[in-house]
Amino acid sequence: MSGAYRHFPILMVTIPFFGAALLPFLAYLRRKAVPWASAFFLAISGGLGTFLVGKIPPGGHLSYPLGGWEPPYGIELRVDFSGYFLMMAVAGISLAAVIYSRRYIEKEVEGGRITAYYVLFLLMSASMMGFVITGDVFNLFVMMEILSISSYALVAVTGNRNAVRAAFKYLLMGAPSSIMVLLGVGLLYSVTGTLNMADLAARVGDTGYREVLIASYAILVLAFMVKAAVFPLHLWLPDAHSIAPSPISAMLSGLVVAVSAFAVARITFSVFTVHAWGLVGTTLEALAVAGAAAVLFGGIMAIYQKDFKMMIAYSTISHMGYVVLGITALNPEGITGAVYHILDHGIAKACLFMCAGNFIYRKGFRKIEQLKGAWREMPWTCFAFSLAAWSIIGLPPSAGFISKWYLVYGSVRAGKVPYAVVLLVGSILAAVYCFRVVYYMFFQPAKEGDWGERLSEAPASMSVPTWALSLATLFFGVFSYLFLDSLLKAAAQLL
Amino acid sequence: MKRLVSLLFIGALALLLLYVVSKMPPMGEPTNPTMTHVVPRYLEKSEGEAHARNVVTGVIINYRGFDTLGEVTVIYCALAAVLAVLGREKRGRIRDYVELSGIPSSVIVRTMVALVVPFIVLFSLYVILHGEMSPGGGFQGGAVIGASMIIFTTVFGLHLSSVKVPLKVRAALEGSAVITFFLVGIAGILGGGNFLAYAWPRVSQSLQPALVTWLTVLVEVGIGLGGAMVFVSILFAMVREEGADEPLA
Amino acid sequence: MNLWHNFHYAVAMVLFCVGLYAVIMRRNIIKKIIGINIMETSVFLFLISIGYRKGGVAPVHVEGLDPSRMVNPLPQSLILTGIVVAVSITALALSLAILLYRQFGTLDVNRLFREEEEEAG
Amino acid sequence: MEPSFGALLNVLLLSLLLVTALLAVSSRDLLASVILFSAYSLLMALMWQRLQAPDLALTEAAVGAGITTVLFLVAIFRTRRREEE
Repeated sequence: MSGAYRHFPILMVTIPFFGAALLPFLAYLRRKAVPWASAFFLAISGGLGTFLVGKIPPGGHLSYPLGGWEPPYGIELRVDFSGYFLMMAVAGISLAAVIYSRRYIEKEVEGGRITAYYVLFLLMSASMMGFVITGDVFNLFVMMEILSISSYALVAVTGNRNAVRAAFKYLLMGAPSSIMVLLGVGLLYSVTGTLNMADLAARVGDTGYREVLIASYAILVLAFMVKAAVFPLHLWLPDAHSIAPSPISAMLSGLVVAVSAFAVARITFSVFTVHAWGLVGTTLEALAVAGAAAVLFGGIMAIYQKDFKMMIAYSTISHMGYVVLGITALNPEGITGAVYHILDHGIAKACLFMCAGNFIYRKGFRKIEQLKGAWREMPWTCFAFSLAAWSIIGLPPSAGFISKWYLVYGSVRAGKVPYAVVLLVGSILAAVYCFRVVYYMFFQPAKEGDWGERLSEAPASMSVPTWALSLATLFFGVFSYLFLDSLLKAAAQLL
Repeated sequence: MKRLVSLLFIGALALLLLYVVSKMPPMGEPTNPTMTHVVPRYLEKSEGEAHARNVVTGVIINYRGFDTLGEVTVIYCALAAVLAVLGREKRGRIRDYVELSGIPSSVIVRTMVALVVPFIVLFSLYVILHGEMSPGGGFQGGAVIGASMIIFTTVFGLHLSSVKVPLKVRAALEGSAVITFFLVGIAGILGGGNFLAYAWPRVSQSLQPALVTWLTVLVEVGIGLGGAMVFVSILFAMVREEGADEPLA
Repeated sequence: MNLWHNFHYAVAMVLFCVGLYAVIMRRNIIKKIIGINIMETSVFLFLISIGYRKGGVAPVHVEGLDPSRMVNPLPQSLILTGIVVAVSITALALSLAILLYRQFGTLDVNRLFREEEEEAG
Repeated sequence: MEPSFGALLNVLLLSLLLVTALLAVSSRDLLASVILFSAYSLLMALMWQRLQAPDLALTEAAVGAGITTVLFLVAIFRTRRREEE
């Protein structure tokens, strides 16, 4: 393959890294410019991505050997359509969140730390892009570490004591799981002698060391389950996601856990291919059970929450269960559903957290009861919230409907009807916790002194990203046919 | 009860891991998959392809350069993280536990450290620049520089060492590793190859060995300086006392 | 059996579990961070042992040395990255510990989280 | 593996590693644990040198035994030295 565009994936990852290294200089010259510069670097990254539209063959992939060393000797980027799709999702949502950050962070974070905030933000988004397209298991670990360290610090960036505690809890579960990823990679390496995913896929089938392969798969899946907060290992998530500043909650809940779930898919389909599933069947079944439990547990816990950011955080646990169930269905429909769900859940969840951020920014409210009658003062935020909630529940014509449709279809086709039922029950739970909030916003009288008649929306730099994301949930629902075909082909390629 | 369950879990995990270990290929055999698949090429050709006699440096900087770009980004990220959590020290109002303890370090220690630190820095420069031929390299040398600054700080206090290595110098050099690496990578694209290609296809064959060597040295120096400054800044941020503008007790 | 032959690996795994014990069971935050470090170095030891070969020499070319006698350089270069990651995580974790102590006056997780329950209830 | 001086030295180093790790984890005095951890790192560096990884031995001696230990010491001086009951 030739043409300048083949360099674009690596530039999408490294330009924000470079930008992050330049931000301190910019802060020295002109502090006000830092937020705009960060948005600029992410916009370049996303802009380069749009040039790749139609360049990635739906059933194939774009392979980019770094430094010109052909795999397996060097590191390879392996951009298939689902990886590209997620990379664009990361770029888009990050851009929205960084624009949203400017006003919000001014208020919550002490002045001297704002530059560090944007540096970490850029590193976090760029490492996620690298994470989904890399074709090398050790590089996956390195990208995951940049992602993890920046996430731990961003949770604590406000310096609020609960935030610091939540960040420490996150680190205490995250760091051992990172080490387990390294251990799993080491076990894989010891019996195959390679780190490249495609090469691994060719070699895991015929090595004689069954026990080592099973152990490495189990360890890797367990480690990524911690990062993706799948049910029994979710303990860090509710605190970290609800206490972090809202744009960071949007990134963490919408993207960070979701790309970790995608890593499970990479390990399952790109490393342990269909030939090795016989070996790891037990782990996959255990993963599916954990996913189903997560759907129900997250949904039920979300209903009982009083704090609305906490409610949205528990909803994330439930939706990571959806993604896991899509992956463990092991058919193209399930994988397509999982990838599409990562996208639309990311958009809708980011939008919900931004709406929550709007309420916090204007009023300082965190309790669901305080939202009674909110529509009179902040109607646009309330409408955006309802649109995003519509997609979270999975009602047509939103994007959530499309992905849930594929997830249920995938489960049924795989002969796992109980899981399909669990998915539907999860949607009912989502309807309960979302409609409660929407009902409070629009149909309950405001408590005395909480909400007045005067319109006081959040500033434009916060409302516009919120609305852009809420409209995107509709866009990806109505125009889903543009992507689904390629995604199905890419998924079929993996099997 | 909870303790018992945790202990049982750890014990079971240990037994499982030991079982897996017993099933692994025996350590050190030349016929293991790790010895026969990718590695022979590194061992045989790195001198000709990566122009580094130290194969580890060849792999780090050349074959797996993107991992190292990730590595320097990790350490830069760690600095940003520490600063986001603790904040940067401010000029002229820093104090630390050495001054607070009120016990000055002994004359012998002070003299020794003052004598030794320049030599450590010299040694670390050697480590950085000779990374391609002997064990060592940018990051190792950077760590040694960082360690020497740390010794200096623990003995002479934060104030003096922040005079020796002022904030402005550090702030300018902290990102140097990431910046150098990125620019070298872009140069690879401009030179007609892929990102992070050192032997540019557009340069004549005869010049390529020198080019690779010089680019390797450039990257190593960038990593060394960046790494050292990041370590020093992390230490300073952690040593700094909150509310240090009050008068000394 | 291979376990006797692979005693380097076995010790690395035992160290991994010692580290995990510290992370899970010790109540003090600094102890937990030491545990994380022990886990990390044990995995590094494991990987380097994988790269060792009998009678091997360090992978540096010198005159008259047969390259096939060298140990595997790949795990070594991976671990160099790993060490950087380890020190980065440690620095961040210790900064958080300092901040936690400043705000709560304790480094004991039981106290930290008991207080959390009181605040919630 | 035939018993040889090298193998015995490796066994000795590995058992010392286990001992220092266990002591570092079990000691109630945090300063003692950090110093033991530093010793553990140095032993680890020696072990890696035995396994023919001089680059890593150098790095571990500088980073693991040097910088990490100092960071731990700073954290202890900024907080408290003994574990709470």
